[in-house]
Amino acid sequence: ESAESGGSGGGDGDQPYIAIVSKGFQHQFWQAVKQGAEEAAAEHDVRVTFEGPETETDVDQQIQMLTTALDKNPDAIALAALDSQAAAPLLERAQSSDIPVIAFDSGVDSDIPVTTAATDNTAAAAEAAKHMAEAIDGSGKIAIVAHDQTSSSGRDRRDGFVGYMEANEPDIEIVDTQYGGGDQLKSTDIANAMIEANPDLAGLYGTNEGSAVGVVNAVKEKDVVDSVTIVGFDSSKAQLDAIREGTEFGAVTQNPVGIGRETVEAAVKALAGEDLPETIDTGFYWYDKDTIDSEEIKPNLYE
Amino acid sequence: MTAQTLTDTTATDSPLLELRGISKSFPGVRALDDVELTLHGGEVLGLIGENGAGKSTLMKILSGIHPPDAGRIAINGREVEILTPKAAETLGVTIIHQEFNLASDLSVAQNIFLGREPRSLGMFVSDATLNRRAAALLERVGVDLDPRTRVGDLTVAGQQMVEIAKALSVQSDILIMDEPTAALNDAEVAALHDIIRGFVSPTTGVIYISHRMEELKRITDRITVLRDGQYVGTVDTPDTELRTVIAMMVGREITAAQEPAPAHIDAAAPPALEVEGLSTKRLLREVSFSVRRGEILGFAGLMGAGRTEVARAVIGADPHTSGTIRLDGTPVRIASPAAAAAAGIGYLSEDRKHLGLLLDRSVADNIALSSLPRLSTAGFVRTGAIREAAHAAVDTLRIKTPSIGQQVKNLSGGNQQKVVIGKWLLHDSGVLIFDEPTRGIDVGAKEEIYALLQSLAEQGKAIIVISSELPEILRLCHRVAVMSEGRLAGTLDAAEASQESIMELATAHTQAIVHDTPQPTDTRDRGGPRHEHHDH
Amino acid sequence: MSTTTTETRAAGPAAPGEPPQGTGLLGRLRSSLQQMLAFVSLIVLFIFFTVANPDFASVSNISGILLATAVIGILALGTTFVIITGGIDLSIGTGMTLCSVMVGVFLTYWGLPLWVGVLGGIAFGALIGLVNGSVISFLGIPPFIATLAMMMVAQGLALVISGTKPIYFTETPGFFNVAMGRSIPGLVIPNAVIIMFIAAIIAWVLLSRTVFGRYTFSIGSNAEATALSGINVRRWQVIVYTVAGCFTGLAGVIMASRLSSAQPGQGMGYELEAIAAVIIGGTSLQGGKGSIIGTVIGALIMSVLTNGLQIMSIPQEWQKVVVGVVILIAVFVDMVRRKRQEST
Amino acid sequence: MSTTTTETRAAGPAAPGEPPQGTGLLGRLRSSLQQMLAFVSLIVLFIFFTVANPDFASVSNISGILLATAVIGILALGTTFVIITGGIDLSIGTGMTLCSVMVGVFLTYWGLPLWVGVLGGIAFGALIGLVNGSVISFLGIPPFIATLAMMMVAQGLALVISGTKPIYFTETPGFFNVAMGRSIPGLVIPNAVIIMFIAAIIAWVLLSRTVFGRYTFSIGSNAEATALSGINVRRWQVIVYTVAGCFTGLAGVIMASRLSSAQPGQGMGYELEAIAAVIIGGTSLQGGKGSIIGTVIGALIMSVLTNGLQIMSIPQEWQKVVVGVVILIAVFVDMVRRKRQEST
Ligand SMILES: Nc1ncnc2c1ncn2[C@@H]1O[C@H](COP(=O)(O)OP(=O)(O)OP(=O)(O)O)[C@@H](O)[C@H]1O
Ligand SMILES: Nc1ncnc2c1ncn2[C@@H]1O[C@H](COP(=O)(O)OP(=O)(O)OP(=O)(O)O)[C@@H](O)[C@H]1O
Ligand SMILES: [Mg+2]
Ligand SMILES: [Mg+2]
Repeated sequence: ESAESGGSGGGDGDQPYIAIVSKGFQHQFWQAVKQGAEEAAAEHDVRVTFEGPETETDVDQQIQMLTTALDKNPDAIALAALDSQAAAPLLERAQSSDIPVIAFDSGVDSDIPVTTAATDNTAAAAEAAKHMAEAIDGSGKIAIVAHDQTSSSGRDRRDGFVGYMEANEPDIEIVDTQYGGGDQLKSTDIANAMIEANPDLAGLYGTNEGSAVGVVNAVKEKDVVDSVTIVGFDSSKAQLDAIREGTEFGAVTQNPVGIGRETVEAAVKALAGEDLPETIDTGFYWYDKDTIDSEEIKPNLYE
Repeated sequence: MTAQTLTDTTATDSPLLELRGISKSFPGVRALDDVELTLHGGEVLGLIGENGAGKSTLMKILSGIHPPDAGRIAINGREVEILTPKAAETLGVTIIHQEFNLASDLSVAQNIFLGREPRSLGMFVSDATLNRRAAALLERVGVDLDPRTRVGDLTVAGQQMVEIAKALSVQSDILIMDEPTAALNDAEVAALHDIIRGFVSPTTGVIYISHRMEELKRITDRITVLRDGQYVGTVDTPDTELRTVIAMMVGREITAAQEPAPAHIDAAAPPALEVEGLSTKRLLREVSFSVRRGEILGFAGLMGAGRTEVARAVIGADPHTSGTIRLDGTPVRIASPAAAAAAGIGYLSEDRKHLGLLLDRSVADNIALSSLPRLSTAGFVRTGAIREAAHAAVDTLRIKTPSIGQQVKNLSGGNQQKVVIGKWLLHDSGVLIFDEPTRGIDVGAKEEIYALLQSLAEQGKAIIVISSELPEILRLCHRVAVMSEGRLAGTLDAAEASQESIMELATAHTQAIVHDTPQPTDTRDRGGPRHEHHDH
Repeated sequence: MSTTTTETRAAGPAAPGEPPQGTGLLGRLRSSLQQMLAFVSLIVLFIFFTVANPDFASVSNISGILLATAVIGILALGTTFVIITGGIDLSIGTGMTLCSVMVGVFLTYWGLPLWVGVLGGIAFGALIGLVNGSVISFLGIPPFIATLAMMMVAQGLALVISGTKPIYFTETPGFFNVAMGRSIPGLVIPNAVIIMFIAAIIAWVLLSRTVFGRYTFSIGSNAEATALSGINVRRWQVIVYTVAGCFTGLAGVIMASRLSSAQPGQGMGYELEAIAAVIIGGTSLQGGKGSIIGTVIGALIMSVLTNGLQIMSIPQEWQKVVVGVVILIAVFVDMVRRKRQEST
Repeated sequence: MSTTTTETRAAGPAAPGEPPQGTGLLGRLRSSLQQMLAFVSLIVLFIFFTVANPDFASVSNISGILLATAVIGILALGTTFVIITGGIDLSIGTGMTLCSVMVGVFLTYWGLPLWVGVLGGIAFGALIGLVNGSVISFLGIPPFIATLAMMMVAQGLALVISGTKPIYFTETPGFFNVAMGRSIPGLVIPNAVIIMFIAAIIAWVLLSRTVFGRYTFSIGSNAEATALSGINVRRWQVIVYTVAGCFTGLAGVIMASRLSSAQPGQGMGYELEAIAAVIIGGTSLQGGKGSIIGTVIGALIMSVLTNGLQIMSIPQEWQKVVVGVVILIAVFVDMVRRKRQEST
């Protein structure tokens, strides 16, 4: 239906237009992805728009955004699908209009995307588990404050962590998992209750930036910094401070700026007709007090 | 207090209040057309007219609620503009509204002083002070109410008393009373008249609206008559026959109220409704009565005697603790007004605004409300049938409305009352209970409604009329049940019933108690809230 | 006063809701013209976005807007009844999600035929409404609390039943077409939109042509007077919530079909959007007033706004600000229009 | 309007909010004992959780519960006034966030002294309320729409002003102690809790002892009658929303202080929790009825429930179900209690 304007839509003269539909937009992580995408866009002289639903459970809202994005006749689309099956019909529509699709952050269950620039959340969570186990000497009680129960990232980061512990650490017991929606205040209150309920708690794991900061707050409020080991996810000033001062043991970061860059660069290449690898591993990195300022880690952190 | 003629008025001796050429239109209605009115210091001016003649509208203009379309208002010879209720208050004009304007969630005292609370430090109010002052005021006014009672828990009569006390708590020169006695009985009316006489001084005056002619005769000095929004004339009360005033008001001669001549009732006919030993937690004790087909049974009693309570218990609006109800000889369990309606008992409430009407719905919707099952097919309403029924009611009851689509809240008080009556006339029930059916209805229309009730009885319906107006009861009923303090003090045949015999029964019980405990206040204290009102 | 008779025949100012209007063809024409004017804000928005970005008025985008309206629109239709009675239903968002999940259970877990799944989803919505209505009218719990509780219960149950994972309709591939198929050949508009309009027509008939609709209005206008008029208010309240529940169930079916999956974590927040659509459409939270056409327009205003701002690529944080301000203006314009209309 | 006749005669508290109770000492004692009974559900919950898990009643956990109540509690206090007038305020959640962000702007971007930041945050809340109130009373927009619009505008502005990044209070390290310091030596309870109780006392005095409170009730009970009594209803409405805004601002300050940062993406959903606390506390959405003590109890019920279930490590999906059901029961018990109380 959009054949006549298929290649040149989006206004703005002949600057190619890439519509990015992400999983969120308010969190630091997504803002960092956006920043990377915008930097790359400026370098390659393309126009990008960046949108995402309020929370990572709003599949319907994301589908709506994707539909609207397609109606803007972009030259390429980048999508971090909340649910790949739900997005499948729209991806087919993109394909039939010859709009290349780049998947980022998490894979899309389909062969339509020309490439996928993603982190393996499960593996990243296992990495966090490994460090947690080391820090508490392979035994003790651990509780998880997760950001979300139903979204793929929430589940993967929980299950990767739990899976590692179950497979490798018989003496570590995961006593509780609760969900704070990534809201710092709610996560703080949840972690507070967990500490109350388990006075002998050895570790707490927060699965995203808001959850991790909430855990840090609670451990400070309850004054159990010495006995509880915190492992977090993502990066923010609050977490970096906590790691530097020793409240938080360490965290996994995913280089969101890099994801944003890679995504836009992949789209530019696809438009130029270049071949792309099936997957671009944007990677993840464990960082702690010692490595936080290292040359390797530093570029992957953001405030 | 001799009345002056208009031409006497000179600049130096200007009247307290003068209205000239007042006009006001609402969409589809010319409510007032070049109306004039003069109130002199020291007088009580009656204002009468049929339902919808424009009395309330005129008074609302005077109290800053509606701006007039045209006309002049002068107070003590000085021309004024009254654009807000506050402005009216400043000019010394106070009004008791026909439709109550009370905050039902606040207490009596809080309502009386609303907007004029004594404050300390500019913002703090003390309920203790308020209650004390209110108690003093209520006593001065002769009203037996606890200032701490929630207004929503009062009966209509009680609310009327609060309105009156509220108005009297303000220092004012011009006091407007829009049907203050519609919900009151004779004793209370007499008390109110004493208050009015106490209020009037050479610098103050009262405008008194009522449909009760004897009252006008008793309390007013002059009477101004409106008809269809137009000024008809003003007469001196002492020199005028009431029938002349009525003729001015309706534009034709009305035959005087007939002597009570209820049709003969077959004494052997089985009762349609029998109530035996009805008691409620709060007030009623072993009330038993019955009413036959074709009979009109009156319920008389003082304010708070429990007449409304009987009706509400019978239709299942309030629970009863004991008693049996039989319809056509079969005992029935009636747990809700819906069950009552299904069993063929209709109840017209005394409180039309809160319990009778859907104020923001149309006249047609209100009239059809009880009878929708009959006016529909397979759940679909037959709009044609509704329209027809509504037109029929508007015609028989002569409801003054620009259309059957008009929102009921835009009708005059009396016409609203007619709408409620219309609703129950349309409903096909064998037993009809009318609680104060003619509240706020003009003299002419009253006679027509009496005739309607009589013809309903003749068609074989059993009818109960609860009324605070003894002449109405005497005029209409075959038998009169008299209530006193929650008990049935006795039942009188039409032949035995008279003002005196009824009053004797009504007060019999009270007098026995009144000496040791202040009973009426007590009853009120013990009870829970009466009904919840929604005022928005 | 015999003049009243003639006056009454002339159509007076419109009573609220679907009033008994003028009888003549002319009266009807005039009144429907006046209703058309309710579109004012919507049309202005539409023209504005079309000028701002030509993609906006493309057939495919308009079909997208209508599709985006479907779920919220259907939810809003049901809620209109509830709000007219003076109640509120906060459970529609997560209730819808629970219905989606139940459709998933029926079709994927139990392998029932497609039509059973669809009807089962709607029936489950009715069940939710029945519980709401019963709690409200028989226990006397305020609607806000009763449906807030149901909001949480439904959210919890959706997660429990689905095992916190999406349920995919792998057994019934045809299910996708319930919402997204195109039943009318040559028309680009998907079924969901057609279903929404059919639902709107049914709601309109219910509200303005049936005894049920009358009681809905009169309960909201004055519940006590309605009860004293011999109407079983409690029973009708239960029916109102149950009917609203059917619409919730239908919305759940459409949602599941559109996403090819039941997403148990969704739904929270939809109630607010649906209620907003109802109120933008002129229905009053105080009860007693409201219309179906208003609700449809309200829902369209919301989705035109969202879509238009997205099409214009306004930064997302600014979109919020603009939506807020435009909603205010739209409601204000509509109020002024109605006032003017009344005084003529 | 949803109550039917049979109930209404018996239901509802005797007089509004803090009613004119018995005058004597005895009367007061009796009435305050009766009010204590409102705690019934709260106490039952408390005992239940203590038995279920001894950690629940520890001093530190109770202090944690109180702390968790602070933000919602303060929001609920302000909203109580609004709801008693028959209005609603949906903007408190994101409005609070916007106030947090403004505190960040004052303290971190502009480097103003701490006390200016705190007062500035509260004043900004008042400004939000002032806008809400003006839109509602002077433009006549329904409160639901006006504050819904403000909800979106505030959310958008919070993101725009902060550049969608948290603002940290790097310049004013002492800011953390505003909420989390312990001003009373020897007491484990942090300032936030003390501030909440002081705010509650102020709210109680305002509502039950001042003209402002009186008019709040009378506007909600019958706005028309209030206007006819010569009270400038519009002006008082504006004041009510402005006062509510002050509480929103205070909640924003506490929130920012506790998190040591202004988090611009938060706040959505808090309004519903706060409104729920108000209504669980017995304030009626119809207006005219309500009390501060009820709101405090309502907020405590909510946080005791949440905390208790978390302490018991109930799976979260079940927590929702349980919270929903318990809220229903709590409100029902409270209603039955009041009815019984009245009929004795
Ligand atoms: N707000 C309004 N909108 C439309 N019409 C109105 C409004 N107020 C009054 N009217 C109409 O104006 C006319 C005069 O009404 P008004 O209330 O003054 O009558 P009234 O003389 O007080 O009658 P009653 O004896 O029944 O109280 C009536 O026809 C009424 O329907
Ligand atoms: N819920 C209630 N709370 C307190 N008092 C009540 C309540 N209901 C009724 N009463 C009191 O019970 C008495 C009986 O009231 P009822 O309405 O039956 O009287 P009535 O004979 O109809 O008189 P009227 O209608 O003239 O006031 C009155 O004193 C009334 O004030
Ligand atoms: Mg009148
Ligand atoms: Mg009575």
